[in-house]
Amino acid sequence: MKNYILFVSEAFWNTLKGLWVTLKVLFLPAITVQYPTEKLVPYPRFRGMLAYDAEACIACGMCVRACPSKCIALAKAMPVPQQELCSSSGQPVSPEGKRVPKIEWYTIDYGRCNFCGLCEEACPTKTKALWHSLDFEAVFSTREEMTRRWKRGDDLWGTARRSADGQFSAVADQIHIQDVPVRK
Amino acid sequence: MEETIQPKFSEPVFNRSHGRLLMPENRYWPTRMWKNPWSLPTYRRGAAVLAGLLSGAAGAAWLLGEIGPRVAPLYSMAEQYALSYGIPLFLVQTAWTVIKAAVLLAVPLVNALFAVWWERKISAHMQSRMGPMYVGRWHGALQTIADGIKLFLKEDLVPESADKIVHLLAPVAVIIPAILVFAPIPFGRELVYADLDIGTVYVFAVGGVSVMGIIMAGWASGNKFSLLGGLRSAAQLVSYELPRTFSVIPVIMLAGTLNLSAIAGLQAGYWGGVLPRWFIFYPVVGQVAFVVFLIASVAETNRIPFDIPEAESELVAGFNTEYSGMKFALFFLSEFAYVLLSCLLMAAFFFGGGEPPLPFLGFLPSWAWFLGKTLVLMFCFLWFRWTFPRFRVDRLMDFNWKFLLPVSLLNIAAAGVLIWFLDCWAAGLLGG
Amino acid sequence: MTAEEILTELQASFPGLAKSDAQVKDYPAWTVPAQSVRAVCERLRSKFSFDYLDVITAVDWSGQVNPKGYPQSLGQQGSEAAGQPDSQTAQPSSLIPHPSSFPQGRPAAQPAGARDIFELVYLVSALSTGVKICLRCEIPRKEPAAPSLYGIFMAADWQEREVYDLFGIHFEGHPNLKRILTPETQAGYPLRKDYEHVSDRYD
Amino acid sequence: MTQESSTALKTGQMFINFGPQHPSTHGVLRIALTVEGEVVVKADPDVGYLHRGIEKLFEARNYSQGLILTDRLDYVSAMPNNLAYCLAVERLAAVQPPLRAQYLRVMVSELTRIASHLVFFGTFSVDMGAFTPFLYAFREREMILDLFEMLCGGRLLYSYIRVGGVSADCPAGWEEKCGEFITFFKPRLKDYDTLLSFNPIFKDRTANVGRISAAQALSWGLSGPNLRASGPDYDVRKAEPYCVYDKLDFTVPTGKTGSCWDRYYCRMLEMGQSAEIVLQCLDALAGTACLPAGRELPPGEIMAKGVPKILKPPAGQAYAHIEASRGDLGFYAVSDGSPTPYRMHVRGPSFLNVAILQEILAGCKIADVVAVLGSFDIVLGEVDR
Amino acid sequence: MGIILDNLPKIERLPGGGIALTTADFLINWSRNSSMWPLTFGLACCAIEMMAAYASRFDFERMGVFPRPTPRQADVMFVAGTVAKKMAPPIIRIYKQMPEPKFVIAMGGCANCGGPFYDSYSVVKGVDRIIPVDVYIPGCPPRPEALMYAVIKLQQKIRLMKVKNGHGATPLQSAGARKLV
Repeated sequence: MKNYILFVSEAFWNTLKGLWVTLKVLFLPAITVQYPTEKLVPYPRFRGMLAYDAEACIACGMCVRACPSKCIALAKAMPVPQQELCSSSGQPVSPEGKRVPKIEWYTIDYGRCNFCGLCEEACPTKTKALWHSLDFEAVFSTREEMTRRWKRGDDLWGTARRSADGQFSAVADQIHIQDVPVRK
Repeated sequence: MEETIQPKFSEPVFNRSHGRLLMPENRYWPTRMWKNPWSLPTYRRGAAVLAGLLSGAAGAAWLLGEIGPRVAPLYSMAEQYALSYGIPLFLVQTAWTVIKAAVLLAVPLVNALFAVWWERKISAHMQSRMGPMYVGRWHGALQTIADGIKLFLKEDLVPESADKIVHLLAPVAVIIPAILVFAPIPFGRELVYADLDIGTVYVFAVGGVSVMGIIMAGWASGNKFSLLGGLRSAAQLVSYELPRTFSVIPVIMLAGTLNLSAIAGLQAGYWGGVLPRWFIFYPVVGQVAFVVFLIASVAETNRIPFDIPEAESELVAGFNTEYSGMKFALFFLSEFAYVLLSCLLMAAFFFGGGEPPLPFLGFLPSWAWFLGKTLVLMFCFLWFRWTFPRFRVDRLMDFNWKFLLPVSLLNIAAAGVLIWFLDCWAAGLLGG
Repeated sequence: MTAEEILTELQASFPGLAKSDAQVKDYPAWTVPAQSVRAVCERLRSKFSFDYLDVITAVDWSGQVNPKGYPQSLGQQGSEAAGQPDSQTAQPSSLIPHPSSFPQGRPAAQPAGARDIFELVYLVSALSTGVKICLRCEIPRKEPAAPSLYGIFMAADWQEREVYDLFGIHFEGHPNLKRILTPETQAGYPLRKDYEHVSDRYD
Repeated sequence: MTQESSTALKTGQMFINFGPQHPSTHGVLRIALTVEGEVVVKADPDVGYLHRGIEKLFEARNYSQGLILTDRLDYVSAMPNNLAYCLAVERLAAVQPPLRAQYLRVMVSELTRIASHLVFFGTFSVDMGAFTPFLYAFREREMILDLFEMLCGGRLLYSYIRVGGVSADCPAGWEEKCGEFITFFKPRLKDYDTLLSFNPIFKDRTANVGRISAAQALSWGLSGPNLRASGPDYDVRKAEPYCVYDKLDFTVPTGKTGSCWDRYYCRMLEMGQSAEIVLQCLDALAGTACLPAGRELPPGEIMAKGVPKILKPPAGQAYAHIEASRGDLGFYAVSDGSPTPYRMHVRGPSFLNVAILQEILAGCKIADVVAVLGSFDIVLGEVDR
Repeated sequence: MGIILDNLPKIERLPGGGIALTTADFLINWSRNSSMWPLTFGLACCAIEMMAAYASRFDFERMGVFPRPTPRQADVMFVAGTVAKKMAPPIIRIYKQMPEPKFVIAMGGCANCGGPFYDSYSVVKGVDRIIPVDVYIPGCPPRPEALMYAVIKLQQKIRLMKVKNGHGATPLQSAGARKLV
């Protein structure tokens, strides 16, 4: 009987203590970030949507080889010998004499991207031609929209094919935290 | 057939003019926010708004004054009006009843609209969240209405394996008692639909009918989880009716009546001018009765820690697993109606109904006190719900039969002793 | 008791037991004939308190993995199609260094150890002494079978089912040997090197 | 209707399909339950609803690409997966990462352990019907995720630990934030205890439920807190110390009865131990702890020298196992000298932890199924691979 | 309550019916926007981020997103994670169990098109192979905010729905408007 009363009172006491914990938090400020009106800016190392700079790119194909989910494709602007294309050194060809290959078009399938950063690490140019921006808000309504295409002269976000008319156009549906994405 | 909708994803959600970027160094970390919450402007603003709301509500109640005593003259006025114009009296009576019934019908509906929102806000803040914020502009004030409209317009699915008629009838069988049960409840002084002399018995009897609807729902759904939920709730609700009813018996013994408004009215006055003569302040008996009634009420309303009939993590959604749209909304409605009912009953039985807790607070009308006490008790329900884990089904029964029921029975005996003691005291036999 | 001592003691009763040539880094490895795996494990457990079975797995030593084992998703073709800019400037596909040839970088020659066998790998350990031993046994690829360890180590239950599911190795004496990870409709044994994938509606 | 069936009171067994879409199967596990009333007669767990063929995919990826797949194995605690994979490959290629990288590895593993156990705490409490602890746990977990985002840019899947080291040194201010978190976190553990661990309802539901004896646990190959709750204090961090665990001071909490509550409480105690380990690592990184031979950890030295970009380890086999959040996680790697692994087998601790369900679930109540399943803290990504 | 929605377009013929219909559309779409109840249904890694979106820091409930355990009461399904071939039939079944109008958000690379498992023998290469998808979110896994952003985008899509065009409740499924494999 004594044990029973002890047990009941202890249970009662523990219950009250639990209630106290929740009551305490009720009067503490909430830690919620009210997303559409308040936005977290990610830390500088955050791996967001890939941004691409067609001017800096030397079309070496290192990113294509590094990507574990094969979401990158590119084509060089000028015909270059096949072995150069596949050279594993990835160095830009020296300026004197030979021309540095340039990009004709470059596509990334965002739908399949892993956001792992291997392509960015593989990019051999001094200012990275391909890097993870801090932007993470991107939403697509069709599957083919997810492929972004860049040609020389496009901005960092490239163009996407509109499923309505099949034309490539600049992407207006994304909101970028940075006006100029951080370049790593 | 279906036209493809191609949305134009162009509207910016985030507008720099009213939005705000949280830079990495300003991230909300509780380490920083909890150190001195009063330094946060949002916290100060929230506190001010809360205080303003509370005092505003009190002021409005003060301005409105007592409603109950004004209702009866209204009716007699209408009667005289009818007499003078030769309108048959029974028409007036009928109209009056219909109006009263409509008001009564509105109680569970309005209650659900408010209580769901309140529950979501309170629970959110207990979990350091915000709860609904956007619908209806101010803190999601219209959230429940939006939910209701959406549920109303949702496709109504009846599973193939279901018993169609019983499946349809189950929500009806749940909701009708949930509305009827409010008939003898006093919402303030003289503010009662039907002032039954056996109000207490009526409430327990009608409220007990709902369990049938839940069993029907569980059985008719043709889903094993629903069936288990329905059977569990049958066992649970029937068992918890006992301690719930027994725990009220001391109150009835002390009050000597079954009329709810009379019980509430009997608790007027103060001991020593300070301590109100509420039943909860009767030594030992009152407190034990209250705790037992509270626990049994939580169990009766199927809420955590007693929500095993719809235990989300075990039985998906229990008896309402197969219900969609409006039918599901009816179950929801009845759940909150019973929560309100329990709180009203507790306020009437144990907290003096519409009596103010301190003499000088009498300037607020009785219905405001009733409402306030009900809200505080409802907060307790939410508080339990969002603090405790769920009982296991056999432990639930153990708890009822091995703890609550004996305690409530003992309490009745104790109440007898207390009454004898009080009688002796009144007769001056003790200490002269 | 070190692994060496256990080996010498066991070799008395199991003549096929020997030290493995190919090392598993940082753990002693023995080769066991397939038919005596169960007996060796039983002895290890009963006499040398090897109470814990870490791993049962298999290696298909038949050579290079067959590229047809990997369905090329339509999504990739879609990405290439979308990658084609405008029709007039379409590039010859040979210029696209997209790795449609697969897998890249693998030497064409068969590895030195390519043989027509499965190798079963067991890792057992004695938690009290901290000795972990790798048992390896080779079984033919045709109608591969090995005795089950079910009953000695219950941990073998699902691991053997997994090996059966992915390699098609039969474990004799296992009471419930059926597919565990892949759906019942799966054709073939995916982790075999010569597995060829049959495209279905989900690819 | 025949005479018997209409008149006789028949009690039949009922078959319940628990999952794959069920709020408390923690993913897509399916348990085929045969019940009699509320009592389970037979339970047959059915896995594979998340089978992604990762072991096959390893054979088509090179070593750095394979690392990405390891993240997806046990997605609640990705860091230890990276670590085990890297240890196995490092053994194959005979690479020794620098000491600073090792401390960082240990630190992130322990932080992940806290984060993972917090997810366990949260989901287990939801299973038990208490929703609030879940949100408290995630509140603290968000802080850890912030730390990881700051460190390596990922919130959930990190790919931080690389073959030969780690991908980046900790940024400025990271250590202070880490310390801030630990000081905030330790008192929270007491809150959790009050809120859940010693709540009478919770204790009643979990103590003496789903008991596993030590012999049973060993035979079924349980590992991690699930094994330790039954008594054996087998912890890879103590038994075969990897990285710098031999230089750190911590204890391995064990349970007695192997009930759900023991498994639960083992994890709660482990969180405290992990917090201690993180503090020790912070001291080491700051140079205040005594390191071997009084050596300081030079900042920036996080990668072993001479690890090529396309790694081609010599032909051979290696097995490395670590104490991940859910138990003994091992990678059995076979290389044939090419840039892709010849075979990579993952010993997922959850896979073995789930297997025992078929034995211990029989005889439980339906409500206990949830408790037992929740207390094992399985992650289906690791079970199905 | 399909009857109401099916017959609602008929009021357009009445005087002032057009305005009434527009108002009704606004109200209906507002309610659907404001209370989007997802199914508690997680598959893999993304499910953890989905849980984080419900949790304190991101708090999905602010937008009226309130998870329901049963498909019968859900409006939107977040396909959060890899869809294995073994899981495909249950997903189709769950989708069929949801009442109209229902929406699907494919969360993360695996649900979009297989993601890192694009060449696996046992992964469905995108959940749109089996059920219609309204919104795709890239990411592996996407941040919780990205999921919220997708919900906001879905709300924008819902705002374009019109009762007149049959974007109502019942008949879609029975008439086979949303073709399933």
